[in-house]
Amino acid sequence: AQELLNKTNEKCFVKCVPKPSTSLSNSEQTCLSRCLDRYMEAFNIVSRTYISRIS
Amino acid sequence: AQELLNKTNEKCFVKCVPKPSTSLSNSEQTCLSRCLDRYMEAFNIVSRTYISRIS
Amino acid sequence: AQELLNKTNEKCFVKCVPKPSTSLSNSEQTCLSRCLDRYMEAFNIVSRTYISRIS
Amino acid sequence: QAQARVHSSIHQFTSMCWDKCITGTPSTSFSRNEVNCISNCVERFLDTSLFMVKKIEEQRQQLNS
Amino acid sequence: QAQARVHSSIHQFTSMCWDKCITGTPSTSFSRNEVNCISNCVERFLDTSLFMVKKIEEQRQQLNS
Amino acid sequence: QAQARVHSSIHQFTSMCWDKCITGTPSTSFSRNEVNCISNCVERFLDTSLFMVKKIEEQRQQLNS
Repeated sequence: AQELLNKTNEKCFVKCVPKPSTSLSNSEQTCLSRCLDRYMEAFNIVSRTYISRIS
Repeated sequence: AQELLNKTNEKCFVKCVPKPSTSLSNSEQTCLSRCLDRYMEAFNIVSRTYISRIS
Repeated sequence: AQELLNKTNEKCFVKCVPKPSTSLSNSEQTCLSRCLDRYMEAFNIVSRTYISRIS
Repeated sequence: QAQARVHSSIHQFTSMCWDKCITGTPSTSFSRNEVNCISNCVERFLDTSLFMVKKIEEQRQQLNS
Repeated sequence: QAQARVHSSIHQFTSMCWDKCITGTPSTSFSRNEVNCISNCVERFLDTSLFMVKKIEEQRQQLNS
Repeated sequence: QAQARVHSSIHQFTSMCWDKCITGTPSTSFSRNEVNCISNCVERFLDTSLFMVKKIEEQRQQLNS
């Protein structure tokens, strides 16, 4: 789970915080929160698709 | 050889299948086939150049 | 220190030598030299900021 | 160990297909297109791996004949 | 081992924040903007990591209640 | 072990010089330009590594004098 969290942090920081300032703005936090949910969802879609293919 | 194949798959998939659909089209297969040959050729050019330099 | 040097070489080569020719030009060497100093400086800023945050 | 390899592939595919398929700002849910793109991305990458192995086999047999 | 993890994080942040903040040709010194960007980049990445853990905790508690 | 390092460098250079030199769709053969670019890319990267070590040495000597 640590590896998934590290990757999510990296991908979402790159996407949601293009110009880092002195704090995380509200819109950056909204973006990060959605990005976290979507990256987990992408991970689930990939897992299902891959597992069903190699089963 | 496994490492070379993994890298080739990654590079060629990124280049030749920009929008993955329900199957590999003919033009995607042509691109993948050429990309495989070119990546192997690039690997050989790099090997020759590097080996001759450090010899 | 080896890891820092490898990363610096990679980042600065990508930035300063966009079209590799038969030798490193003077302007490429100037760029590499500045890039080396700046990457080390960035490493120091990151270290200071991170260490002071986790201390 | 086989399980570790499957796990590591899932991480690699998620990262690769995220970059290919999710180009805008993340929304409250995926569009149908995004879901299909991620799933097709995994399937076509696996097709690509098989295709490449087949091509290499063909070339090896031509060399030996 | 904790020290190795700190070291590896510093390398990762330097690479990531260099790509985010240094977009032009390197000059004889950083501009004020570039220094601030690198330092903010580290701070906001650490904020992001904490924010994500908090969100995951919140979701876990909602599932359990 | 030295051989493993050479192998790993060849993989790294192939990946890096492919991204630098092969920007279009792969063709049935490399152009003269592409071959030269790949070969120059390896040579200039090795030059860059030597150049950087020399610069670091110069700075160390200036500090010590």
